[in-house]
Amino acid sequence: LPKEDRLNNKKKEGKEVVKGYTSKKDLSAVKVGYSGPSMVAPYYVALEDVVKRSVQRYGMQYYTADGQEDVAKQVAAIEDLLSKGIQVLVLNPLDPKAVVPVVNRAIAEGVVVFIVDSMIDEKAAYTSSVVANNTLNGELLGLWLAETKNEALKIAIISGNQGNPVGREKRLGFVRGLADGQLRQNAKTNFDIVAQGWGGWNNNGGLKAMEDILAAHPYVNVLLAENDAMALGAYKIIKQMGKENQITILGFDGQKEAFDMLKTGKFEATAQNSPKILGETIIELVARHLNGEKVNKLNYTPSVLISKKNVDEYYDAKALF
Amino acid sequence: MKKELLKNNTLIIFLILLVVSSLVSNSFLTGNNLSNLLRQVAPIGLISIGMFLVILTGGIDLSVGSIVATIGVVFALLSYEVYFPVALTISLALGIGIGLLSGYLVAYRKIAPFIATLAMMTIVRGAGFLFSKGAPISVGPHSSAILTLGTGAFLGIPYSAWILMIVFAAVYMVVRYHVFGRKIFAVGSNEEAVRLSGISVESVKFSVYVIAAFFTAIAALMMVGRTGVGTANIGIGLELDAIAAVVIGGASLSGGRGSVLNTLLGVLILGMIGNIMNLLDVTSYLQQLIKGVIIILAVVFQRNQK
Amino acid sequence: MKKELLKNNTLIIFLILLVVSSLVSNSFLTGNNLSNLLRQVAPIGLISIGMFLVILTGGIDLSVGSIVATIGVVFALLSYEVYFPVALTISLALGIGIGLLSGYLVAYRKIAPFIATLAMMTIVRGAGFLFSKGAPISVGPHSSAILTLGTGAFLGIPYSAWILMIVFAAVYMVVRYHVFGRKIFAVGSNEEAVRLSGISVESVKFSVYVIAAFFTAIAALMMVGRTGVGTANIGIGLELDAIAAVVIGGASLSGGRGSVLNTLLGVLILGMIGNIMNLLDVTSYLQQLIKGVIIILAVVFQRNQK
Amino acid sequence: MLQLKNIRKSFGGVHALKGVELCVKDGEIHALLGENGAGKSTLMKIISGAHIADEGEIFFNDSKIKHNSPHVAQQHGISIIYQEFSLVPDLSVTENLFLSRFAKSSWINWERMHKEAASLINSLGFDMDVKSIVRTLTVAQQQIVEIAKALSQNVKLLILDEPSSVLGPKEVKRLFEMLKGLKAKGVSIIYISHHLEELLVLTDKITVLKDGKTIETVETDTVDKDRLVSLMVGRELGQMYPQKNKAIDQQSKVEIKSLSTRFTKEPLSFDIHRGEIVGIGGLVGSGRTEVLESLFGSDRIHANEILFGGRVWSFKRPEQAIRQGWGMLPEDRKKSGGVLDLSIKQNISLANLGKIANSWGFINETKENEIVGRLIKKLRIKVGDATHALSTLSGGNQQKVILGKWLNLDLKVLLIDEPTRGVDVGARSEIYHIIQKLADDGVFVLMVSSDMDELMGLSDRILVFKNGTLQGEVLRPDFSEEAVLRMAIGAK
Ligand SMILES: Nc1ncnc2c1ncn2[C@@H]1O[C@H](COP(=O)(O)OP(=O)(O)OP(=O)(O)O)[C@@H](O)[C@H]1O
Ligand SMILES: Nc1ncnc2c1ncn2[C@@H]1O[C@H](COP(=O)(O)OP(=O)(O)OP(=O)(O)O)[C@@H](O)[C@H]1O
Ligand SMILES: [Mg+2]
Ligand SMILES: [Mg+2]
Repeated sequence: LPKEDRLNNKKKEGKEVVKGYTSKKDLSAVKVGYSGPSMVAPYYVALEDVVKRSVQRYGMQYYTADGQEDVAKQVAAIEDLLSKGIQVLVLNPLDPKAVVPVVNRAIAEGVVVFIVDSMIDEKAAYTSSVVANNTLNGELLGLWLAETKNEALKIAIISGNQGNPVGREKRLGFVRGLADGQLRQNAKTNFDIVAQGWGGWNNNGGLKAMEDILAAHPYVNVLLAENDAMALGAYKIIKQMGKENQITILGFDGQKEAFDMLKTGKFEATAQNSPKILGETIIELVARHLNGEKVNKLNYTPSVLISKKNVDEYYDAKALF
Repeated sequence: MKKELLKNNTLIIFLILLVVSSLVSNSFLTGNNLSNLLRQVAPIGLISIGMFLVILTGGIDLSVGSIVATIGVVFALLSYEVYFPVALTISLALGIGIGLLSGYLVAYRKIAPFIATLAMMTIVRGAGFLFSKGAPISVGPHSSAILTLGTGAFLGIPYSAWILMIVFAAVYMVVRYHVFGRKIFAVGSNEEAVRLSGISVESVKFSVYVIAAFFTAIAALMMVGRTGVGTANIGIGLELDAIAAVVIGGASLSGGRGSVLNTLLGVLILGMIGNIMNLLDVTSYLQQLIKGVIIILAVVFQRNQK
Repeated sequence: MKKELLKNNTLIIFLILLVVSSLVSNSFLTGNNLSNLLRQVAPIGLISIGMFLVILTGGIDLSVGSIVATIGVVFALLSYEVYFPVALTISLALGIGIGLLSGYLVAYRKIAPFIATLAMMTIVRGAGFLFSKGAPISVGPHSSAILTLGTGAFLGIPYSAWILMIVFAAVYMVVRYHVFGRKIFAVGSNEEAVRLSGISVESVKFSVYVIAAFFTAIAALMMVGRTGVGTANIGIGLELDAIAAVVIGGASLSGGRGSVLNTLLGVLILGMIGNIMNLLDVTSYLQQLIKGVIIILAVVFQRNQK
Repeated sequence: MLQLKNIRKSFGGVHALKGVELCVKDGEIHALLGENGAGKSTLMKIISGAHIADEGEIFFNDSKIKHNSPHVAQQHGISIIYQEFSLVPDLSVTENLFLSRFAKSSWINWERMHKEAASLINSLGFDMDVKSIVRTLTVAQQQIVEIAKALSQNVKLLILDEPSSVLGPKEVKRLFEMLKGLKAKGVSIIYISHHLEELLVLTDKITVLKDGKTIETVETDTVDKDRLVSLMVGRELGQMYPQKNKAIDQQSKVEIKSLSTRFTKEPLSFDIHRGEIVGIGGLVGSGRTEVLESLFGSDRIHANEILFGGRVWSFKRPEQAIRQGWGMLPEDRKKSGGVLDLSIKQNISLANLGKIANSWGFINETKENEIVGRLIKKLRIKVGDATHALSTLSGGNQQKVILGKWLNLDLKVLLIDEPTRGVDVGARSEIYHIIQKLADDGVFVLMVSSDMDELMGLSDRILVFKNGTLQGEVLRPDFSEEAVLRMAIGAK
């Protein structure tokens, strides 16, 4: 097997779900409310779009109010959805804990709650969830790096924002995979994480962070960005400073623009975190639940490492993201 | 009170919005939604009342959003260490402490309020991030009582709304009937004359920042009560909402003019706008745009009064 | 020019920072880092110069951050539709259009600048999100020339820094030697007297918002040039940085006093603080905190002048 | 040359002008006289284009001025010196002089402008650095800049709204010479002042305004002071200055020792006796205001030692002084005297809120209304409603309110700076009587005044200052303008 495929077939926690479900019941009376963290990132915009279309595909009524990047606003948004009399709440929590009280209140009012994309604290009595396996995604990238680059690695990480649990899982998974891979090959590790910058999950932030990282640590030879958007920003600086061939760029998510970069070899790998799969899956779970089927509490989307080799399989020119 | 209401157009704007809201969405006038609305506006209401006092003296406080974040974090951290009343007291005291510092910078160091509180805004939020290491911290088991504050109700009205009403009534009384209230107005209209009348302008200015920070700390605890976590990235831009509420309430940013009652109406107006747009499924982009337009319309309408 | 520099302590603060920076980090004085620094400060420098003019008249413009975002988005969208010069022209014209609206609200509708531009801030950003649907839009192939603007250099100095210098020189000349510049000072110092001298206060105020928006639109294009994308969530809080730069440069928020030169120094000071802290690997929490403290120190130090 | 017909103007509910007629001929100095709030300034602002009349017509050189504005008025050659300063404090003298020329957009040739400015100032017989920022000038210097600004272009009609109130005698004399020179060149002048003596020596005609209406226009030669007053006030005024009946208590006194201010070269000492009104005279800018501020603790930098009530005091802050029963009537009514946005009632209560509040600090409104009502009656303040803003009152009545603020407390010492600046004759006389009554009741009074008449009419003793030093004192029997002036300019 090629290396990537082998990696992708590694053990997976949680259950993967099969797609293409048709409802037996008429769901047209069901009101589904979706609340995302914000609408200011293309990832969330794409996810909202998929959720909406999936809800409508099952003939259910769709309502939405997003958190506008502030947990208090997300709480208010959920409350406002409840005021509209939704029976199903699909929630992408801005924070795992902060929405627990309002989610439990919703459940007490008879609303079933589904979690998508970001995990919620276990105190919330939600019905089912779908998330990407961030740790595993990180591990895949780490392993891949250990297996493809044998020199001394001077790694810079560009993280999203402080305290974000997803980012933490991603980078810790990465470190774990990298250490594990190197140990397996050389019985010792040979990497330094020389800097961590903060890029606010966006292009510009990534650019700024990279600029400062390179000024202070010009010898960096690996960049791990916790999402592709920041990697795209950072690439601008890397290119500008003529270090295109010196730095291995790794990202997360599988954004369309990142796929272009993979194709041309500017990026080396990213780990899939597809809003399309997430959105379709969660609504399918909603539909199954409404049909009286039993659904798993925790579900993962497939973890896939995407590189130049397999990028064409995942590229969708029409995708929003 | 009647005169105060009639002097401005705030009440009219409020009533128009109320009628429009109940017409366009039949979820609006439900008990559930109204109690949601109250819960949502309570913290920003408290903050706006504090902001109102600051603005009356001709000042401004940009640090309130950061205070909300940091006090929330501190309370959550404390909730693991000490009992609820102690955590509560320390958090409120810290809020007051921040107000003392802002007040000191403005009143005694004579730094322009915009700049002093802008600096405080980044300092306080930076501290919040430092304390929390950026992570949201859930409230410890000792202090789950705070959740009651955030989510409970008495006579069908959320506790937080009760607190808002009490604070409002107290400030209303002080502004109208207390020596301190009168000094605040006077300082906002002519500092020099006030100083020469033997009133310490500094202590008046100092006090309003302390009071505003104190109210904001209470609001922070309300928000922790609603979410159960303290997190340092909450409340960004809150100061602008509070200022907008005060101005929609007809107060003048140069000080000396305004009313608490109309400030409260301003808060309700902004809260209702957000609520009704959520009920109508307006996307958050459009919400922003519409909110901006409504602020301008409200202010222009205010101006056309008399 | 010498007098202007010596009147304030800004230069001293700048020099102290420069010396400290080169001592604590040996990456600081490298050509690479300095050219980074210039590239980083160029857009905020342009914005601050516009802000300076607005503040001179006693106003404030909170909408600049949103303008940066939305003009960037608009340019990126246009880059797929029309040729580069057309996209450039339309984007700048739109920037001017936003300025016209802010200026109209402040000068002719007499809405307090803080409120008018606060509303514009949310409106403009809301529009940016609507246009872009929240996604960053990469610049189309027609307009890749913009990337040269963002990343290229002439004589080792980035283009954007050249633009900043040209704008600075022009504004410097106008402020010192042109009637318009003197009118700006005059309006900020005593509006009524200016009005009674037969000068239209309105048109002066109006103009500064237009100019500020125009400079901001140029800054927006610079930023697009650096990143190659237009995105609506860029530049949040930029207005506060610009205001802080102007104030660190010794200008008075009540208008009538300040200097462009010192504003530029203020921009460099803030830029250097951020840069050196990044070079020293200070975590961003602490960076915020330190930035706040430095703003206060700078202002207090300014005050102790004379 | 200038003819106004049936000019009407109201501000909201206030009818400031109710059909004014005025006719000014070529080369005539025409005085405008009337009580505070009669509408003089409003009328002038209508001529200068700062206000637009609601009704009425303005003819200038027989042609009707339509769509008046400051710019249009300037083009007709109408120049005005406003009652309130209309200089731009942060700009240089030069820029202020040429501000109206800034209407045309162009680059500035600083060298040439400074030169022109300097020669303009010199041609008026004054001297100052035209590059200096107006903010740093003294009030008198600023007034000179105002005058120069008004004359900086080709003037056909010059309007001066109370120009002399901030000038010293020397400057006033110079101003009068200048005005007469302009008159000789055929320039018409409208001159407003509350000082009847000035009008009598300077003007050709006097128009009296009352309650926004023209009462009468008279030839100056045909009238005297009493006639003017009765035209203006509508009644005989009686005695301008109060009688001095009570003997001064030489034993009881406030002793001021080693007082120093920003401008004193050496510490100075003087006493105030009970029942005595001590006047402080001197040229404008001689540092008299600072003496009062230093005593009252409002100018924090400076030291003094006050022996009073058997103890030694040195007030660092106004509240300390006020606690000991001191009060101060500041020089600038609008800037530091009254809080214009607050109600009349609240202004009167401002200095002793403690007295009308209960121990919790809540205000007892009944008590407040009672006290305020009593004071309003006692001071004969003309108010419709004490809850209206102070800004709705005329200057004289505002001054009485600010005075009333101090009567409300247990007043022992009253410091007064320019008690009647810009106040009309009627109100002025009332204020004098109030001050004398206070002294008679045992209040120590220290009063700075630049109005020689007032200084001599009211004081029991005059201390004369020059450049921050106490030159000496003149006792009441020796009072004469010459004696005081001589000392003030340092001539022996
Ligand atoms: N801008 C304004 N808004 C409202 N009322 C005004 C305004 N200007 C003047 N008034 C009112 O118009 C009346 C006439 O005022 P004006 O200043 O013309 O009097 P004046 O004769 O110049 O008095 P003084 O001798 O005190 O200068 C007063 O009642 C005053 O309060
Ligand atoms: N803002 C200022 N900055 C510098 N010097 C000043 C300022 N104001 C006043 N002075 C100076 O202070 C001195 C005293 O001025 P001031 O006007 O207080 O005197 P005064 O005798 O009280 O005159 P007035 O008759 O106006 O009350 C003058 O020498 C003047 O030049
Ligand atoms: Mg007048
Ligand atoms: Mg004086």
